[in-house]
Amino acid sequence: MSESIVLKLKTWKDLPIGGVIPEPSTSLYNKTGNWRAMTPVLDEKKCIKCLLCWIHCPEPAIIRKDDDSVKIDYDYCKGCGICANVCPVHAIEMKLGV
Amino acid sequence: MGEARFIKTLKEVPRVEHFAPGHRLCAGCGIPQVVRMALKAVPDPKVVVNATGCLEVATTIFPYTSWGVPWVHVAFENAAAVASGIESAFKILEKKYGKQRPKVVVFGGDGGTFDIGFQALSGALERGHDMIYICYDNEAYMNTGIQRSGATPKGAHTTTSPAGKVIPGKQERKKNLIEIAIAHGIPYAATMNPAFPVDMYNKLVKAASITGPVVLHYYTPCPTGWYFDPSRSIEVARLAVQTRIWPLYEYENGKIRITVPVKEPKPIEDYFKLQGRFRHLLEPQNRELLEEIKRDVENNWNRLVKLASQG
Amino acid sequence: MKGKLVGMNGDRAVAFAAKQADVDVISAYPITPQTIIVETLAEYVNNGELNAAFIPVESEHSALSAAVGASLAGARVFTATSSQGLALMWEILWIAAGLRTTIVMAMGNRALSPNINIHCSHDDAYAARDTGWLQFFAENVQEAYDLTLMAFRISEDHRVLFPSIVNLDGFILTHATEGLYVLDDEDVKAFLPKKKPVNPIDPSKPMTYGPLDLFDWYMEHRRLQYASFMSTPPVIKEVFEEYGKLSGRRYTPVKTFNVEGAEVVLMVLGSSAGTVRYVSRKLAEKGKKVGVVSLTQYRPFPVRELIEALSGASVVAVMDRSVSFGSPGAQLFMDTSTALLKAKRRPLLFNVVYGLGGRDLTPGDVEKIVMKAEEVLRRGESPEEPVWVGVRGEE
Amino acid sequence: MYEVRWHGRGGQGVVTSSELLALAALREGKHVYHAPEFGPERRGAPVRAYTRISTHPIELHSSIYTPDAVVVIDPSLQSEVQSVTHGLREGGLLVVNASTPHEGIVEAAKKLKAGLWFVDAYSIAMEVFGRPFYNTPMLGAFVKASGLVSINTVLDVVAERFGKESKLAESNVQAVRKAYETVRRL
Repeated sequence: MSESIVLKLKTWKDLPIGGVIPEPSTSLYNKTGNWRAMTPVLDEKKCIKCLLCWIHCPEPAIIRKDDDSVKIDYDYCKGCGICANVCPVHAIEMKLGV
Repeated sequence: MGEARFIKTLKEVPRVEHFAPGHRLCAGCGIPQVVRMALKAVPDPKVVVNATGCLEVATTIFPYTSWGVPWVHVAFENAAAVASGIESAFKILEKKYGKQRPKVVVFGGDGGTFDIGFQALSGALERGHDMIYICYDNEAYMNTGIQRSGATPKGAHTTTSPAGKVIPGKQERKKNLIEIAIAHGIPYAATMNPAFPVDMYNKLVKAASITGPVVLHYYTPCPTGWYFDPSRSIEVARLAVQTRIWPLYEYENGKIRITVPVKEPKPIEDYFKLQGRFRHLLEPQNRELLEEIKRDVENNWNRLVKLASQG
Repeated sequence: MKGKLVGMNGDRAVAFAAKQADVDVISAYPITPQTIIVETLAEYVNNGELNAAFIPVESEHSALSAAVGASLAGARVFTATSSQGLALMWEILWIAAGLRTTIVMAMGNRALSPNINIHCSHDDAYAARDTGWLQFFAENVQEAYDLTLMAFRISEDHRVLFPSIVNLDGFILTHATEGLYVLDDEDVKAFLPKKKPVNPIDPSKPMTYGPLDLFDWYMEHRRLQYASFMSTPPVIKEVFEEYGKLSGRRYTPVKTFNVEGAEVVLMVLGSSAGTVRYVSRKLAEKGKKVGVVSLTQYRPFPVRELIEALSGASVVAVMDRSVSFGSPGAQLFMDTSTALLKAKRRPLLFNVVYGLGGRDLTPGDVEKIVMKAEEVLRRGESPEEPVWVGVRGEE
Repeated sequence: MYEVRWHGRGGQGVVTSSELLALAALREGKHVYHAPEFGPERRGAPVRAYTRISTHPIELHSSIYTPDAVVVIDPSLQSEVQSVTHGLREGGLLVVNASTPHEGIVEAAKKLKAGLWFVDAYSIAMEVFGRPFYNTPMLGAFVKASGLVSINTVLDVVAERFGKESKLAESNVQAVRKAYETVRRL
């Protein structure tokens, strides 16, 4: 992604025609983690790998690992708290700051 | 990429993501769940057409896009027409030059579907284009700041149907999108809800397997426009089903089938008290309206049950 | 003249050109006086003479929307409209151009309501003037055919990539039968090979088309679009020249007749150019010289060529088949006036409004305009408002 | 340049007659312009069509005001003498659908020193089509009266126009020929 359009644009002459964004998923450059007021913190020991947090995350900022355990991607997590709310075993806790 | 399969558990949902984080949808928004699911359930190759609306503006702010598949936005009221053009083009390009034909998936909000885009949708359904049309319905024009739409339910407060002293919120019923769609003679239609992801996934898989126009109506919790805490999105969505306000059902080959039965419905008040848009309905002076809404919900459910029993 | 001589009306000639162009997708909604075009194309498709998808949409808004989708998908796309249909499409005109689609649209020029009227005015063409579409005006059925073919070639050229409108006067050309030479299919094929789309929708190369631009990039995108649009005239000229070699019919952005040494020049668009030229010939027989200037290329507005064409005149009557309420003149007049600001020597200019809603432009009307021009010249002053010709209540 | 104005009623094929004449002249190397003059008229309303034929390219795109010839396709329109003879050039040509021409028309023709031709297209149409279709018989009559194009060219053009249904082509050819043969000058 080092040659992404996001990094190359300087003047109107650099723009691709037709207003397109010529590559996929460039929003990865927009780290929405700084929107977060409350932070979900996962207690891995409690996780039962049910994937509810993964499926319901709107970003998606829950990373599903190979063994179906999960990890929170703080680069993008906006701290909405859905994951904590849907977790059947209360393995995720919303904390101020972090 | 082969056929997608029906699933029984979340473990079977594919890991692949075609929708990237970094978008500017509200924290707690209910839209991305259906987008992620659809992009997983509909086999490649595919192309997405998006009407103007929350999803469109928040996921494609130049030069940032969340989309990992070809994505096209032209205007507000014409997503179904744009999709018609893309579908027809690929069909003839396949016939003339052997070009590979992607499946066309359309996302439109309730404004772009129920109201301003209604004519284009009707035209596309009547012409029978091969497309999956998904209406993400957050029951008002949220992109412009919570104005009523034809999908806003009776009693709801919006900025253009405010809960005033004389008129307490929207006085008219919500349009019945699925039945309107069915009346076009389309092969498949269904309702979906994010709190029931397996049901949603399987409906998307079925939709993808069908040739012809399909309409999917997706319940989209909106913390900003419905005035509830973002963490409760899925809770609100689940209650909508459990109170029978949002029945989950599908229509296929002339038959209605309720896919998530609700034996003992929860009180509608439980659903209303969670959301600022409905809270005024719980006040004594609005008792009559509340009762009317309850009757509407009950009648609608009974009618569906009857239709489903007719097989 | 190369090709075969046939007799067709303007609408059929345009449809025939679209067929020879082997369009992939036609998306259209019927509206008088354009309807024959889409009916003819539907016939071609249903009779197996044209291998294309015909999308019988439910409105003009959808007609152009579907056309945009199809063009982005990589197809060669054609549509047609008139008047109210164009008005309904208007939102999408901008988008079709900004997304750099290569749609070719025929416009059977017709007056806008109210009162509802089905006959010729140039309201619709003018309504599209700022939207980023290339625009051409046909003077007769032959030109309608030729320009349709050339429009595909121009629009799809990688140095252009803008949609085109081919204007033909409602009824006067759309429903009028004239003789025209049509090229052999093989010649058209060579002139107009299969479309090579730029950045088409391709699942193996996912792109985002039509994203949101906020204040940080919208202006840069407009700057680029402007620069690209303004760089199209040399390509247009090149295609005109190549087509001239192929067909024996030479096209230029600006058409002039008898302007050399003429004090009075009449400027006009569309089928009226022929009528004005007819009168000019008659007057020439009587020893009076009246120049005629008409535009084949209306957008981009051919400023330099126009200055050259009008620079020798003492007075120019700019004839508009339209009204612009509250403007300093109708649309062609405003364009021409602005263009001439760049001229070293400027003739007197005045505006004539004529022919609205199909009101016939007679040779007598044209003579009146010439007389008015001579009067303006004598007085050395142009009237403040447009002169209305052919309307009850004016001399 | 030769200009013809056609008068008839909506649904009678006035426009077709005019266009077929133009196509025949085109085939004989002439330049042509044919245009219908109609608005939203439906069946029955009086309509006009114009044919302009010239040995030079035709640039004039206006209506026809001073025709060299007028053809009245519908017999009932004969009585609209003012309207149908309006602007007809002196020494021009009038071709009407009538078993005997209306006296007003006869008088007008005299005043204009116009040649007045008439043909019983009604009887021809009833005999050939079984229905009052006047357009192709009146084309045949005009061709004879004017001598502007050869009858064979016209028959070819007519046969091609209706060629998709050969029976229709046959009867139209027959109607043109019959009218061509029976049209008379007063």
